[in-house]
Amino acid sequence: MSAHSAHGHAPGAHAGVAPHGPHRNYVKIWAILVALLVISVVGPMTGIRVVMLTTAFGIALVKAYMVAKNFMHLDIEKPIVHWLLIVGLALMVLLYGALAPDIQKGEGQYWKKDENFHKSFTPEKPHTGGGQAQPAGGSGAGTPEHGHP
Amino acid sequence: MSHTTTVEAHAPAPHGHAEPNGFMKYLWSTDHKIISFQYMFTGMAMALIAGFMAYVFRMQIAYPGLNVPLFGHVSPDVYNALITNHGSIMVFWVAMPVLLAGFGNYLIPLMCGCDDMVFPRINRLSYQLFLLSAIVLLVSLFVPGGGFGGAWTAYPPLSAQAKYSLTPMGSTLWVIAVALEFVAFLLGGINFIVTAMNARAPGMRAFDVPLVVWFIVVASLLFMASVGPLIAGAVMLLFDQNLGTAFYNPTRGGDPVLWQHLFWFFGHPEVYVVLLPAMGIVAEIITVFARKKMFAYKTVIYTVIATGALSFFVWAHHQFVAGIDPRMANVFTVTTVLISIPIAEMCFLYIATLYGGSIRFTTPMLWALAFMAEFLIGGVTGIYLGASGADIFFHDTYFVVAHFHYTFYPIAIIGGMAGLTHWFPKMFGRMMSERLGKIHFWGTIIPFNFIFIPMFFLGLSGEHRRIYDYTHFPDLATPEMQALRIMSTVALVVMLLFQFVFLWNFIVSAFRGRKAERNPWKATTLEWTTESPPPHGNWAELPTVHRGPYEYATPGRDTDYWPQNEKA
Amino acid sequence: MLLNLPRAATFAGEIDGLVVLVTWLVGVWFFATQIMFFWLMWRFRAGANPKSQYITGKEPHLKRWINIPHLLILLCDIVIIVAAVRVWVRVKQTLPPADDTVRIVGQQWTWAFQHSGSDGALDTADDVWTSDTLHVAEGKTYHFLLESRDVLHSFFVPVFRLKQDAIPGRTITGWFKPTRTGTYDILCAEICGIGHGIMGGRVVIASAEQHAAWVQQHSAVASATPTDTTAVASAGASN
Amino acid sequence: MSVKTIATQRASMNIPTGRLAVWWVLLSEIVIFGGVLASYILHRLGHPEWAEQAAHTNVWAGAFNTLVLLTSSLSAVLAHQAAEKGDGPKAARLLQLTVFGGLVFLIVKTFEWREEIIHGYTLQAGGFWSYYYTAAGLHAFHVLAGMVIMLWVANTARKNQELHRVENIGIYWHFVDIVWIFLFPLLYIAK
Repeated sequence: MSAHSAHGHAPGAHAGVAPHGPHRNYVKIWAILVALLVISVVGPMTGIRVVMLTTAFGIALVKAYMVAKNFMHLDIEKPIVHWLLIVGLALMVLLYGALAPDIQKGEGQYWKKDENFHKSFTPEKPHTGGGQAQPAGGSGAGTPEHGHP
Repeated sequence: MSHTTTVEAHAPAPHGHAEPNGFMKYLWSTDHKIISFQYMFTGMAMALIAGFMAYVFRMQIAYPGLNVPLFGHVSPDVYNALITNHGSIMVFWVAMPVLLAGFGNYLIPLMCGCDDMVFPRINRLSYQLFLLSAIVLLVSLFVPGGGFGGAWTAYPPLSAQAKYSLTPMGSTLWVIAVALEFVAFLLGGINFIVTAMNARAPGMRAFDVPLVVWFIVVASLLFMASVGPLIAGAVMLLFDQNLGTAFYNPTRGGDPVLWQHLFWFFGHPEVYVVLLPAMGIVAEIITVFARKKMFAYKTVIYTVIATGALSFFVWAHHQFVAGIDPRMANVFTVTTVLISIPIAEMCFLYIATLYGGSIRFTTPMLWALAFMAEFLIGGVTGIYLGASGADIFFHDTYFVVAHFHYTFYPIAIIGGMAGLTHWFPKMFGRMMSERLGKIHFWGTIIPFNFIFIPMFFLGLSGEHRRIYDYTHFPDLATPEMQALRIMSTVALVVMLLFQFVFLWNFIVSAFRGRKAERNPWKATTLEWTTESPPPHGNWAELPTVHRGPYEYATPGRDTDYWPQNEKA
Repeated sequence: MLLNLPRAATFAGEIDGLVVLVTWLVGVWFFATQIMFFWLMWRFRAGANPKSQYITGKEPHLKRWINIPHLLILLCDIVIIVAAVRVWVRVKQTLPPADDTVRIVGQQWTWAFQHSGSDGALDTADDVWTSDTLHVAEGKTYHFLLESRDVLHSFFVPVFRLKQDAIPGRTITGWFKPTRTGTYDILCAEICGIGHGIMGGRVVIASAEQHAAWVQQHSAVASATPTDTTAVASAGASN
Repeated sequence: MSVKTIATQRASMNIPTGRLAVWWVLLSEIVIFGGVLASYILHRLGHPEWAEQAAHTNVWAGAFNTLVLLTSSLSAVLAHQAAEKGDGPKAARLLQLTVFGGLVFLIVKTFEWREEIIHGYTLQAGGFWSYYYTAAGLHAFHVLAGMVIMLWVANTARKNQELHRVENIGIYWHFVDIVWIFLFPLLYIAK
């Protein structure tokens, strides 16, 4: 964290081109990725759901990992970068986990969803419906401004 | 080390010729100080607009049906548009630009001892996007159908379907404006974080960085990490409004509650995004005018980080009774009440900083101390709302309104004023009038309490929010309650009038004030070591840092302060 | 009792109790902190203390002043959490057996109520639909089925201390048990369009006998007329 | 400004400023895409019936586009390699190849979407299709943005200037690639 240990990437034309560890055979990595892609396409054709899911998403994870490691050079990147990426992903897991009980589930404790609820109501446009249903002088509240653009 | 010195050998060279002149200099500059002024002045202008809105709808509440002077009749749709945009503007177009972007842009390079932000042109772009968003929002008030009136939280289906909101263009433009504003602050935030991380002066270690910079960085981080889902949500809302999708439409497989979660997943960290810069400003001011080292500087930073981290786990306390599964509410009650731990610690440390100090009650110090006193009220009343059981009653009553005004007002107005008065000499090279400053201070603080204390009691008697005329509700139309409403409205008018004292003081001092020397407050941080106002490039030779930011009254020295850049 | 607001439901007292508890726990800290704060301001004003001391905050005898209160606050927090969750579970996570059930439908901009009628069952011929006025009997436990036709609304009865948002596409079940007769406000606490400011109603809490009489009278009318939700429109007369 | 500010050239964290900034951009991108995908997954799992809408997506187009993006990522990383060696012109050529890859990707997408829209699978055709077009559209927008920036970077790289930008835009491009790697199974394979 200290500027004392800062060493010279910065100035000059080569600014920021950090020496990136051992030489890698990028073409080979690419070939592996393509092979994985083929599997993930063939997988579903077996028609077995388990195979399909594992090939689809398992391989997606592997591919993502390989791209991140070898193409983005995450493996030789500073820890801070790993941390901020992990934080971002963790937050998304949190978001999903916290929303699932409300959004993904169709019912919970003393509540349930009903997509066809509106069919049980009289078909007219809800807000005008609200307007009509409001009896004159119910609770002393008139209904001004209805349909007012 | 080696490269920085070699680079800084030709420090002044890059600039001067790089800058356009005349008015373009202000409009098109990439200088962080100019951009900071752009953000601040835009923020102040928006504050005046939102303040006027507050005046109009408070008048309507206090005197229903009255033709409001300077405005006229307030119909329900106009009233909704006013409260909606008052809220949106105060949070997104006042608090954020002034505190985060304004002070962030001004202070980070100066306090880190570098010549500018790391990406000056991206910085300029971020302001221009922000300005555009502000214009779009203001335009949205005058389109056919009127401004968006679905409250600043913009809950669908009301916000998503014109047949419910009756403001087709208004709601669309509102969403566009907010989304643009987010993008602008993403660009800004990246600049703040990277500048503070990577462009610190030689010798400045992480724990030599002044608290306000730490706080602004943490705030930007919170913003960047939380706003994403809402940007996605805003796009989905736009599609629902204009392209006939059904992301939030329950009749076609969507779910309105999804938006509430996406909104508050951002919306709660957002509170800390604006709170932290204000807390940082207060920290700087307290240390300077108490002539004291910050009490447990590192602990303060840890509490900030803890607060920031926790703030991601509390959002659903805004939705306790919004139809989320009640079992979730218990989890969020625990996290919400627990966040009082780091915040309380932080407040204690601030107060402890006064111990053994030698306090000078200058205008900035008055604002800083007032921030503490008033924010405490906002903080403790938050416990009522975090406690799920009590929130069943308090949710969406005026108790909530009073509570968050006791947090946001100290943040946006008191904190902003503290910062402005404190750094005014550095920004404009002249001193502000202390006398006018103090008049403005008392003329703001006293009415402020008279505006919002009554709202606590109105909330306790069951008054709900966003109602333009309470005579429709027999139990709420009692004379006592109306008296309270009138009290807070009158106080608001008084407070708004006192703001002209500030504007006068601000403008006159900026041109005619007594010339300020480099370091009028005898402070230790780097920004005070350059001329007032700093030239483009900030320093003829960029400083090197030798010690932490708060070396006041260090034993064995004749002066009671020890600038960070001074050689031992 | 919160100010002048009567308690008309069994759990109103519990919620008020929680509010009072929080007020005590929080109030003590609030005033302690403020007093300390202002005392320090006065004690260490430049006039009285021209030279400030060099304090890092690592000194144990000073740090104690932070740490001990901090632990005590943690204790208070735990108390508050326990109390809050207890009330919450009682109000929102338990459904005591119902004597009667009422369907509450929010729509722009009115509340519609479907009373079960004399047979005590919903969605039967003798259901009584009213708009803006909810008729309940003192001392009976009610279940409510909360629905919305269009946008979000929030069913808020201050005297019950009860609030629950109505969400289109969801049916949310809750309960209340009125404890005193009278007529009180029903509010909509969630902004629902330009009519939000006039969306409200009244809850009429009658003694068991009076309520029974009311039900008799209106069930008869209702079963005479074909019952479907369009009855909402006509049933306004029943106020 | 032709001359960089000194701030830009400092590296207190020992990471080149540009690269550090790109990583922060990616953080904000992760949460943006995360928001869309989380919402999509929540609804998809909540609505099994969407599977029958999803059955109409064109797996082959998706697979081909995955191949295209993987390949363009290869050329991007090779460009970075060339830049490290200080060979600006080569880096520029490889970047232009990457841009071409992006172009192919967008063209394929255009035809794919055209087909689907003709067959009535429009944005409004159902919940799945709404998410399909939104998520893929957001991604396509990132591809487009990346292409524009990349052309600009290639232009400076050709003159052997600002070679570090080659790596930075590369990192962004790989990220866009990774996003697609997940969009492919989510939108095309999972039926």
